[in-house]
Amino acid sequence: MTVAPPPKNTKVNMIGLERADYKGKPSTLCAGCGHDSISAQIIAVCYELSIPPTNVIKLSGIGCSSKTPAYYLNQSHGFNTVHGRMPSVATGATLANHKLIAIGASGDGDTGSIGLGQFKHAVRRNVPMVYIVEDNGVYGLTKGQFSATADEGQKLKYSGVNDLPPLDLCMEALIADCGFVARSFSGDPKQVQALLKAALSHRGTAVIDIISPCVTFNNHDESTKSYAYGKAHEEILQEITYVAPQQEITVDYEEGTTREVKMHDGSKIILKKLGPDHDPTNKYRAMELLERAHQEKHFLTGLLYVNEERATLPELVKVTDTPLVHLPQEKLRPGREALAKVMADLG
Amino acid sequence: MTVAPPPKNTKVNMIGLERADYKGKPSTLCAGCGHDSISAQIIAVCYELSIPPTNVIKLSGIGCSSKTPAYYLNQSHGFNTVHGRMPSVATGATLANHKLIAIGASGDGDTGSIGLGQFKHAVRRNVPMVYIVEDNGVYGLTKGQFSATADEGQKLKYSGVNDLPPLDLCMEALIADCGFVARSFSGDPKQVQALLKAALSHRGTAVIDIISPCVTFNNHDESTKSYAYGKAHEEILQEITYVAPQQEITVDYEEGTTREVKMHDGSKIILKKLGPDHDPTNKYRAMELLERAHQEKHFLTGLLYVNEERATLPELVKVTDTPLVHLPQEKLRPGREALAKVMADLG
Amino acid sequence: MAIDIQQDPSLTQVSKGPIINDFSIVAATINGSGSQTANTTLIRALFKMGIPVNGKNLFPSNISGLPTWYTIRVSKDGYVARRDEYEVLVAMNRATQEEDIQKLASNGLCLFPEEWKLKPTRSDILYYPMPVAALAKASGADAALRDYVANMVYVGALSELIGIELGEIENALKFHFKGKAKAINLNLGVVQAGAEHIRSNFAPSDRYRAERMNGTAGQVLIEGNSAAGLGAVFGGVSVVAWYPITPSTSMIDSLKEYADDLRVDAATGETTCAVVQAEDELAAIGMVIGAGWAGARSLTATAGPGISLMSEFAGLSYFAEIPAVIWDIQRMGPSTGLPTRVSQGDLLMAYFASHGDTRHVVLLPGNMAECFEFGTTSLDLAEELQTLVFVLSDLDLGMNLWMTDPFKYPEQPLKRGKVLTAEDLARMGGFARYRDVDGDGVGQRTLPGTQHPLAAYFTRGTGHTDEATYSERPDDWENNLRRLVRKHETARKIVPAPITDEVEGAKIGIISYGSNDPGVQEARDILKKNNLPSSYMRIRALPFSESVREFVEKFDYVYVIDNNFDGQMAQLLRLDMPDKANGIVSLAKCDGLPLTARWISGAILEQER
Amino acid sequence: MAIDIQQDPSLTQVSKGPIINDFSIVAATINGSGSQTANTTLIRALFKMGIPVNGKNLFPSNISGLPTWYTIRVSKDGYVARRDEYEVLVAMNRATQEEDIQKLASNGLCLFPEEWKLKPTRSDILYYPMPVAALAKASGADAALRDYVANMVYVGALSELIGIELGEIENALKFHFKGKAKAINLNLGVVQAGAEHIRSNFAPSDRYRAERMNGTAGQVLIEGNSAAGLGAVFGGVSVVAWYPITPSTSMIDSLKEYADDLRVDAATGETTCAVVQAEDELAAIGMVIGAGWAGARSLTATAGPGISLMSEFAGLSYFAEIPAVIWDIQRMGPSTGLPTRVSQGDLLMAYFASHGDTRHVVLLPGNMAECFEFGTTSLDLAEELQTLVFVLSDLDLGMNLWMTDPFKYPEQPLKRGKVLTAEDLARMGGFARYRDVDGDGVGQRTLPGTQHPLAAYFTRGTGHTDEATYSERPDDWENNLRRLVRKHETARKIVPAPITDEVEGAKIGIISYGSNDPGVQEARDILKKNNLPSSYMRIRALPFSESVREFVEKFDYVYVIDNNFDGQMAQLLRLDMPDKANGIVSLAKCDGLPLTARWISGAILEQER
Ligand SMILES: Cc1ncc(C[n+]2csc(CCOP(=O)(O)OP(=O)(O)O)c2C)c(N)n1
Ligand SMILES: Cc1ncc(C[n+]2csc(CCOP(=O)(O)OP(=O)(O)O)c2C)c(N)n1
Ligand code: SF4
Ligand code: SF4
Ligand SMILES: [Mg+2]
Ligand SMILES: [Mg+2]
Repeated sequence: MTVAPPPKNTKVNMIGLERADYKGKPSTLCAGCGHDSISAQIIAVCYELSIPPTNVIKLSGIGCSSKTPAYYLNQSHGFNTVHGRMPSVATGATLANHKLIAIGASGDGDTGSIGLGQFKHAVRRNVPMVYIVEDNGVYGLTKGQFSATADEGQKLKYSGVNDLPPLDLCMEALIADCGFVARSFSGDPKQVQALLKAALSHRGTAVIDIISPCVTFNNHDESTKSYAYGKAHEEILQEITYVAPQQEITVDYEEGTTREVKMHDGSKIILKKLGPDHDPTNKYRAMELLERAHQEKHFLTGLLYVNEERATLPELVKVTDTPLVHLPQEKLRPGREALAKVMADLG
Repeated sequence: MTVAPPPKNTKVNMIGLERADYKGKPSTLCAGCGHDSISAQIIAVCYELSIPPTNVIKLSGIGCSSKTPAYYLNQSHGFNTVHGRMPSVATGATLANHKLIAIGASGDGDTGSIGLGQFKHAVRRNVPMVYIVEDNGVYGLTKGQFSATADEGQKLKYSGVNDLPPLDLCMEALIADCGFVARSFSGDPKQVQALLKAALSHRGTAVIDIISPCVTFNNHDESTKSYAYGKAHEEILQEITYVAPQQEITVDYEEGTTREVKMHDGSKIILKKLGPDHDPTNKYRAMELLERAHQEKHFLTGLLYVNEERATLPELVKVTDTPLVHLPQEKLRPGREALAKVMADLG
Repeated sequence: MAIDIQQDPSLTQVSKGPIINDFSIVAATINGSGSQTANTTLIRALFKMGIPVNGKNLFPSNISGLPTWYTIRVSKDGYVARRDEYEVLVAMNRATQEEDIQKLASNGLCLFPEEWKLKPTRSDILYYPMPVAALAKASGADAALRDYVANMVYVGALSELIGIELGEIENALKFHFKGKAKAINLNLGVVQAGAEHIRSNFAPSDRYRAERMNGTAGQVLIEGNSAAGLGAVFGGVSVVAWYPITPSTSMIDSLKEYADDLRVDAATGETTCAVVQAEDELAAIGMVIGAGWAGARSLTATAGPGISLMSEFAGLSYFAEIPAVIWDIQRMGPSTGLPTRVSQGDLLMAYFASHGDTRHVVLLPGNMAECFEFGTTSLDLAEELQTLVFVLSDLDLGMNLWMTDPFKYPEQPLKRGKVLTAEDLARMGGFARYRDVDGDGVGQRTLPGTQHPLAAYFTRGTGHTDEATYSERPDDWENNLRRLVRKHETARKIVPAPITDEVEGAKIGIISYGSNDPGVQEARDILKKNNLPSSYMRIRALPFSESVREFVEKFDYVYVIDNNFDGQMAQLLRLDMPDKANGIVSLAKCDGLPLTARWISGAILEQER
Repeated sequence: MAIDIQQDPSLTQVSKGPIINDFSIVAATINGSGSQTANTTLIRALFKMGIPVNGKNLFPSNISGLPTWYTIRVSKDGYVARRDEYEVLVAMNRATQEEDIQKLASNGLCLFPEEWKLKPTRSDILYYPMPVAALAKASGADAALRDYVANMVYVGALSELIGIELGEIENALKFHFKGKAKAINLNLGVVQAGAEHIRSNFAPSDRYRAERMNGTAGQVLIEGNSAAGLGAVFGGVSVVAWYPITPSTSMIDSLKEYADDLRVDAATGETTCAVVQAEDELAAIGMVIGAGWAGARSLTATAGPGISLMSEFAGLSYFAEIPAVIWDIQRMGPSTGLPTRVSQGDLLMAYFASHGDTRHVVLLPGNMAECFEFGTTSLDLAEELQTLVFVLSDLDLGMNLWMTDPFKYPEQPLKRGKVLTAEDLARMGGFARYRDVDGDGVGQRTLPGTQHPLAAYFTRGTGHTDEATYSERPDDWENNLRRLVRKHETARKIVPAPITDEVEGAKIGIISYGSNDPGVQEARDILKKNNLPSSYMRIRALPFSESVREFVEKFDYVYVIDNNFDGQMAQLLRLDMPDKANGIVSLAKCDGLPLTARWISGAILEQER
């Protein structure tokens, strides 16, 4: 890599990149859209973790949320795929090169409506990626129809009243054996960043459902995805501080109130229990909490469930340690004798 | 209807039909296939409940299981749709004519793999139908690949070892707010019949996941979907007796051991708790039991969850009581004045 | 500064007297800024002055902040095709103003917000700075509404500059705000202030004038998607399933709105038209097919990506013979393409949709009346032919405002096709679902729920006998496909026939379809002036009626005008009449915009040179 | 009874001396009964006797219990096309025996289970009852295996009746059971008993005889799907995603088996070829596109319903220019159709797949060598052209046993297309993803993970500039589509060229492709005997090479042979050369079976009459 060293006086991270190196193109979303602040957190976290952007791939489907990969990490390859099918594309890409860090951005329509099947099956396969749902309960880009996560009884300007129960994408992930299930709120940069850091250290699929209000079509007070509702009803489950292995930070938290979860790469996340004590390794409990939150119409934020046990898809398939895309012809095409033997065996 | 009255000496049901009137074409499935016995139970139940076959529609996707509608109810309209998309076709058909009794037959591949999204969304919409999954953990018709409900670690003759966790279709239905979730075993005609009767009385989507061993490709002893495994590990949750409103049967069960669930049409199902006390209106409990069964690798049979509250899709859409397909032109096309007014309003 | 520019004598002297009712206005704005009300107000006012108009909105594929151009063509001759040129520019988007001004016709008028402090760069146009922010503020509107009403400044300025009657603007505002006085007055105030600003600061302009005439009497303004939604409601649609996608969404929005009004029993609140938003296009078409099978009149609306996803079900509808209607409001493809730009690129896809040997019925509406009328026709044909019917409208027809005569009430009863009742079955003693009893390739069907023991049949996408039983026999397969070909031939006879304008002494023949019609019509006038009178056939459906061949045979060669890249209509014509293939000359353009008369006539003249 | 039938003098006297190595054997069984081992044993024994053979399995779309016909054609002349006629019948399926016997050629031999107690109905054939159940029981096999080994009775009977060497049968059993003595001996015992039964109960038959010759030396027997799977493994495929569907499943089964053997490091157990079973076809093609984008050589295999579902992604691959390969092992459509019958009905669909203006590269293998070779070619072309490549094989090629010369080792290195490395970027100072630097319409790409700050670009299915940035500009759109047309022209030049056999004095030209080849070859011999020598072009890819036009131009008209209903190849040819459209005569048949030489030659002779 032949990058000129940064000028002395700019702030750089551990790999010598400036924050600006993590930027994307200017956003074309509505001013105030929750999605933009999620993009900002992705930039911040990748910078802070000193992730080489050239190791990252950004994938998405179609929607306002799915436009966002263009707005962060200009130096990462990006792929705006087709509506609802990002999970399969990410599956193929990470199989082809399992050393890439895959960040998927999707919407509640993209994931919960058209993409539900692919989402669940990708989770089930434990595709190694951070899967961010920018969840606003509407189809933003097609101007405000209800998505599958819209609240029952919610009103929209053009679409009337929603009479169907919402799907809970965290619950969906959970029962598809997802090893990292979290929820946050786009207006809470601190928590979003903490969860993103934890997710980036997770080995398999890490699902973060981020409530991200659509200021244009879904910011009515009665919606649980509005800012007003979010701020009033948010029930913070824990606070998470990410401890990067390169730079051990000892946190100033009372003993006994923290819970360590060991990530695959050796890093740890430390949970501060603010709400009712939550054990993120307890699946029943996560399910119950989600179901209760659903019935009581509030949402829980924080890391709901974590399990580092499951092998990822490239591990299950046992691909070579060298990514498949880097294999030379000698590895990809068996030798002359091999063909001769196959032919002889047929004879 | 100009049906000749049945000869005096044959047994007929309350609407004067013989059991033979409920038969289908001869099955072309493998001898001993679990699916065939499910077909037999459908025939038995429809006959016993005196359901007019001309009021029934039978729908399916593609697969061995999806072939079965041809093997029962010759006098009912049948529709073998495309792979994994039966739920949407059933949605349209029941909206068009909400007085029809819809019975869907599907497989675990048809529902759990390609059809997962449609399945979940149909359940979420509460499409009025009995949705039967004939669940064998394999793709029978394409000769024995793993489906999404195959056990982790299971071996198949041609496909090696399955390394992915199974989806639990009852759990999937449950968290999509399904109002009737049951599981059974094709080798248990009594329970299958009881559940079918209950399901036919349910107003919305009634999901019955019936473990139905594929004798040809998935009858290895280590599979939870094999006969041997099923018989050994089945843990009967309750026994169900259907009480048809037309003919009140008082059952000979001890007081205190039964639990009544009121169905929408006024009929009741009475549950006998054989296993640990199970309250089928408790969603948490159903979720927990399923999750535990999943971890302990056994399956629970019986009615896991029931909730008659939710409105069905035709109710939500508020279609006319007369099925849409029976509306005359006067109802389908607004009058001359209506068009004149629209035109005037444009001017 | 403003006054200075206006008084520059080098500018005013180029004026050559007024051009009346024959120019285009472009409002260059950013989307989400609320200019749509201003634009439709202008259009409506001009229209009510009796002047033929057409509006075309060129908008981006996002929600707010990107450039949008709204073009109002004013044409005393009634031309409604897109023009590239514009004589009046309302520059409201700083990001594009340079290019916008550059493209303005010589002698043009350029309105812009005074706050920009623009330096004039062209001496052949007139610049009109407007105190947009100041007037909006002065209006007394809430801060939140200020940007929105600001657009009324240019409405007022234009009314003064080109003579749009303030009374008609007021009427248009009344129409738009459904009589709500507060909104009307607020906006009208800004309009008046805008007009007043021009009046008191600039010399009267006489370059472009709107003058009352009698060119629109009795007509109405409507968008194609509204016409189609309304048409479906009057066509007796009873089950609608859809998934949002631009530019089809507004068709379903309209349909639902009209259905809520006209198809709901006020007493019970019950509807005769179920509308369901599906989770994707596969589910939408699945629902339509389920409903069609059960006997409902059923449709979905979508755009390119949707019809790709519907391919498998398209084959099922074709082969299992289930009525279904898909409105494809075409946008630019391939792939996600340009969701807010027009194209006719789905023609081949729609005709051949699905694997195996399939050919579908495709309707091609070319104006508002047909968008309305095909609402009935498509459902009729689907039921008569028991098959999938595509209707290929497009973004230009669907989302732009068009003048039209009021729609005619459909006089024909709904055609429900060959449906047997229990009584029929009792009389006939049974039936064979796929038997060609009438020689037209169309079998008889029964609906689920028909109360007769012989009513049931089994529907499948696999090989079947004419009694609908499963069959793998080669002869059954071939016989079935042969019948489907006969059915296709029946379709040929009953689909909407082409509209032909044959001209005595025509030297050339032109074939086109859909939204190309206004451009072709205007191009023919240009050709005529160039001594090239032409005959014209507008195709309205696939498969082609017999008269298409007759038309083609009259000429050595015909020009086929397509708004797609590969000349897809020309390709289909060549396939249909290989003996004439060499005489079918494809003229195709595809840049996301409606075809102009200039391009069409130019392309033909170049060929003829 | 048996002996009686044989000794009827009226039967034996019709014999006209032996027909050697030129007849067909049909084993009519029910599926799931295990007859496949018997049939392949017969084929292999005949093949090893040096006699050209071909096997065709006509099987139903279920798992067990329905009729299956396995045809072995024995042809000293090396003809391997399907024949309608058969001279030897092994009737093992009671349900179809009547029809099966009826179709048996005059002078034919009919073997059947003695238990049926069949009454002879034809006097022009010889009946051979076999004590199938008794011999199976006598074999000592487990009760569970008895039905399975019962099939060996007819192997033995045939060996005696038509002279298949027992030694070669033994060798074939050894091959099949991979040397497992117990299985070999058990089966061989039944074979011998079957032969002995014929020997001792019937007069020797001399009607049809297999005689050792030298027609298969050095050749091997293989199915097209195995050849394709093997070809992909040697073509360097590294990511395979698929969803099971007949008749493509066995291609992936073979691929996986060969990959497990040849592409897995024995020490680490790591594979260089990832195979993933997706949840459906949309996911399968999504994975392939993701892998292709990341830089893997990637493919999926499917059949008609699968390609319909892949339509949307096909457009993305085309427009975003991502390498991907789809093997479509064609079966009969439309819709679910006949999953176990052959057709070439997906040609139009594959070429035009997806909405908008799309045209894809399609390869058309016609024999085993090409099934193998195109394993590499398809992946090479996908990467060189950065686009989707379809390979259209079919059920006949894919699932039947064919003779072939051993495959040649691919000598050319893998072609990976224009991929820039970090070093390239450092040297070049950046790149523009979609710029046509070489004039061939193909841009340069970088792979994700390339360690250079200028390596990244943004891939999208929406409008873009040549630098891969989002654009809605009309000129960007048009320029991009124009480049894609140039790329299509490049494809024309580098896809596999047609194979032409031009014959001096040929009166007619024939064009065909794929699995029609054996039928056409044999038909040409028939035509020649009818004084109609022909030239022949076998097309191997779309878009058409220039030589296709040259061939067509040599004749007033050419016959285009299609195994589909609508003559899809003829249609594509007409579109490609409208000036010759009228001279393209379509001869198409589509009944689920491979085309016979008799039908092809008959159809041409009828035209020529
Ligand atoms: C196949 C297909 N169907 C429909 C669309 C139209 N479409 C674009 S974005 C979108 C919904 C986006 O909703 P969501 O994923 O929630 O994203 P948001 O805009 O709310 O962030 C739809 C329906 C499409 N692009 N492709
Ligand atoms: C679109 C499509 N893809 C694939 C297939 C092939 N296919 C037919 S049945 C089947 C799986 C059936 O599995 P399941 O639903 O579990 O039914 P079973 O045969 O086990 O009863 C598949 C993959 C198809 N018919 N259509
Ligand atoms: S429409 Fe909603 S989701 Fe889309 S950019 Fe605007 S605020 Fe964000
Ligand atoms: S293959 Fe399996 S599922 Fe299919 S019919 Fe046979 S036993 Fe049943
Ligand atoms: Mg959304
Ligand atoms: Mg199954």
